[in-house]
Amino acid sequence: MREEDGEIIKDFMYVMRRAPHGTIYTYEGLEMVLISAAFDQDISIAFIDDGVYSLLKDQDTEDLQIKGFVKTFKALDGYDVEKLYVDRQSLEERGLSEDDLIVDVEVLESAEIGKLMAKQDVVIHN
Amino acid sequence: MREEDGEIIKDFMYVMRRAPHGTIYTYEGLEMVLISAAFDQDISIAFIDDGVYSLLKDQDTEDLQIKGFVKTFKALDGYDVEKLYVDRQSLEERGLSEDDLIVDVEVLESAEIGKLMAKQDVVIHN
Amino acid sequence: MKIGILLKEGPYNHQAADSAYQFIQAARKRGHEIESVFFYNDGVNNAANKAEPPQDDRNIYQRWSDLGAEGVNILVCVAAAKRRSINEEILIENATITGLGQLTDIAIRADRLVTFGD
Amino acid sequence: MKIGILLKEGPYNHQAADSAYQFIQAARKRGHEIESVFFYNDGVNNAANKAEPPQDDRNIYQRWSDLGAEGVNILVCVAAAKRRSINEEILIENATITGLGQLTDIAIRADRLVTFGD
Amino acid sequence: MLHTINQSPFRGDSLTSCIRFIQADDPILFMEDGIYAVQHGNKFNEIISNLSKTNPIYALSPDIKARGIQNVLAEVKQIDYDGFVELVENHQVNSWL
Amino acid sequence: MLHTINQSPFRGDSLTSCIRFIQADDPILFMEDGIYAVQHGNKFNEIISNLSKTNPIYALSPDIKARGIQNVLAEVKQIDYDGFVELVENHQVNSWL
Repeated sequence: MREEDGEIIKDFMYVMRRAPHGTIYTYEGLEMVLISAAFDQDISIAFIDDGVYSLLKDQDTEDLQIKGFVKTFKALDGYDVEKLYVDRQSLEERGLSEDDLIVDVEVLESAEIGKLMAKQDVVIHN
Repeated sequence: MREEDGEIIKDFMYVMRRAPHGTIYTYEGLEMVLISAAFDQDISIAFIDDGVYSLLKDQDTEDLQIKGFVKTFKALDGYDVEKLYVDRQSLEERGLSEDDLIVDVEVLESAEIGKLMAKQDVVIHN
Repeated sequence: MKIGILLKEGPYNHQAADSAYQFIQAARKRGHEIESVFFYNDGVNNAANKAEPPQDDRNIYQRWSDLGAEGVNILVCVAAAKRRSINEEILIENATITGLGQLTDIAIRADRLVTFGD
Repeated sequence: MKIGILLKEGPYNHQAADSAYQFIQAARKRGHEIESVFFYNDGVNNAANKAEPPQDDRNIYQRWSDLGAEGVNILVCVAAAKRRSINEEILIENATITGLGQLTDIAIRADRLVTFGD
Repeated sequence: MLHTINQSPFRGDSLTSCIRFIQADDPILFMEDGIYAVQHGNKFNEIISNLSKTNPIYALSPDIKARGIQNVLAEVKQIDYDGFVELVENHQVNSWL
Repeated sequence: MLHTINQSPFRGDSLTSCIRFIQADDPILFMEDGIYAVQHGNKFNEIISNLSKTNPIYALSPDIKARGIQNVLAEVKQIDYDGFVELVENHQVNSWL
């Protein structure tokens, strides 16, 4: 937490730990991130466990007649949400690599993400 | 499935696989069992995985101000629901034994419950 | 074949309502009769009529109402509904609030009961 | 201390609504200000006013309404509410439908944000 | 009896539990987030491969496509909702929620 | 930072995941169905015991009582909602949903 021009700026970490589509949590979690981006806070997203599946390329929900949202991750950059951390172990257990993901992320060890997490003022799991 | 006096009688198995209290599924699943008992079908309940926790003695939700329902398991007998199967492995992984349970049950190996399950006309997970 | 459907989760929050709907459409196309769709647990939330889902997304509530208009029984468990603030005043068209016994009745009459949930 | 609460699951279906309430009661007893309770995801279902829970059980909806009367902001996310058929017509007393931005605002202003969910 | 699994095997216990109770030759259908169980390269591959020796394994193609899973295990037959209904025609259903 | 866990460790992955990210000395509170993690005699005892060497472990007593758990691991401190609030006074909160 710090102050800039009399405004409070907090460190927010959104934790995405669920698979997309099966439940709405990732989708509504993403809406939360996008809206909070307007508040000029210091925002990061951590993708761990099934959350890494959210970032897979070529997700196409058309046959299910469900509105897709994966492309919205690509829009995060435009909202100045640039700190996207992905847990290496979660990727590896799923046989995935950075190349499988739709956006540029920082792949980190769990311990490193843990240290970043510990510094947050606000942590919200989706 | 068989017929008796022109009425269809099916084998129903209700599968309780969740812990009580954290979610409503066990409670509403139990309501389903009690109501279906009035239909003179051949009913059994299988308690597997966290479902075995539903049957623990001395559950007391008073401090949580939540209506308890565990005693309702004791009422099953009065509704002629007598086939209560408990998975031995689920008990053992939880360090529990038959003595910890509030009602008389039949503790069976998974394979035996599997065979019973395979014979059902209707299987409903709570 | 006569098929009954049990839906145990609310719309949008879980994919169950979508899966149930897609299954029903495919089953009807193959000539089966979907006799009833029974909403239980949070599934009763599928029957509320005040929703305004995003314009560019499917309207799950409308789907159930339309299926009801086509003769499928859309049944809502009264006990589960009372807990979840669903009643006759805010019910989608072509749905019926009914007792939980109806579900057993469906399971007895139908050739298959298919459950969708979490 | 100023504490904000985020509730992400519906009443009765999940214990989250009960846990949040018990936590709030204890926090107030210790002299803290519960500034706002924000309902998101299925949490918005806590704000509907047509429920008739069993007489011998707690009324979760009434609890929120009573807290609202005591000055706690009971806030319902509009986007989540629209998907789940919650609107002004069927809202419990003392609750307010508002934008999702309010949640970030609470998180900034409050000393703590405590989440209850599944 | 047809067994359906709709939970991610990383998060839920449906898969391991279902395997303990299933009979030989009973078909299993992976759907919704259950799909991740049949993705090539993850830690559940051996379990699924072993299972395929005794039980036919299916996965719902629109759910695979929605999740962007490119490599599904070869032992798994991909079917659409029409195929799901066909399985239900031939079996009673046990949905492992 | 206070970490809360409300899922049964048999069904969800919150416990194993939280352990991977938690810092030494951070308190953990088990509540709701998370309570089953601290029940004496089950297969998670070793994990909890090891964890207790680096992190203070709490469990919410009304949730323990509701579930009829008689034997809670000795390494676990039982607290009520007042104790929960006290932990929140001293730490930011990370709820592992």
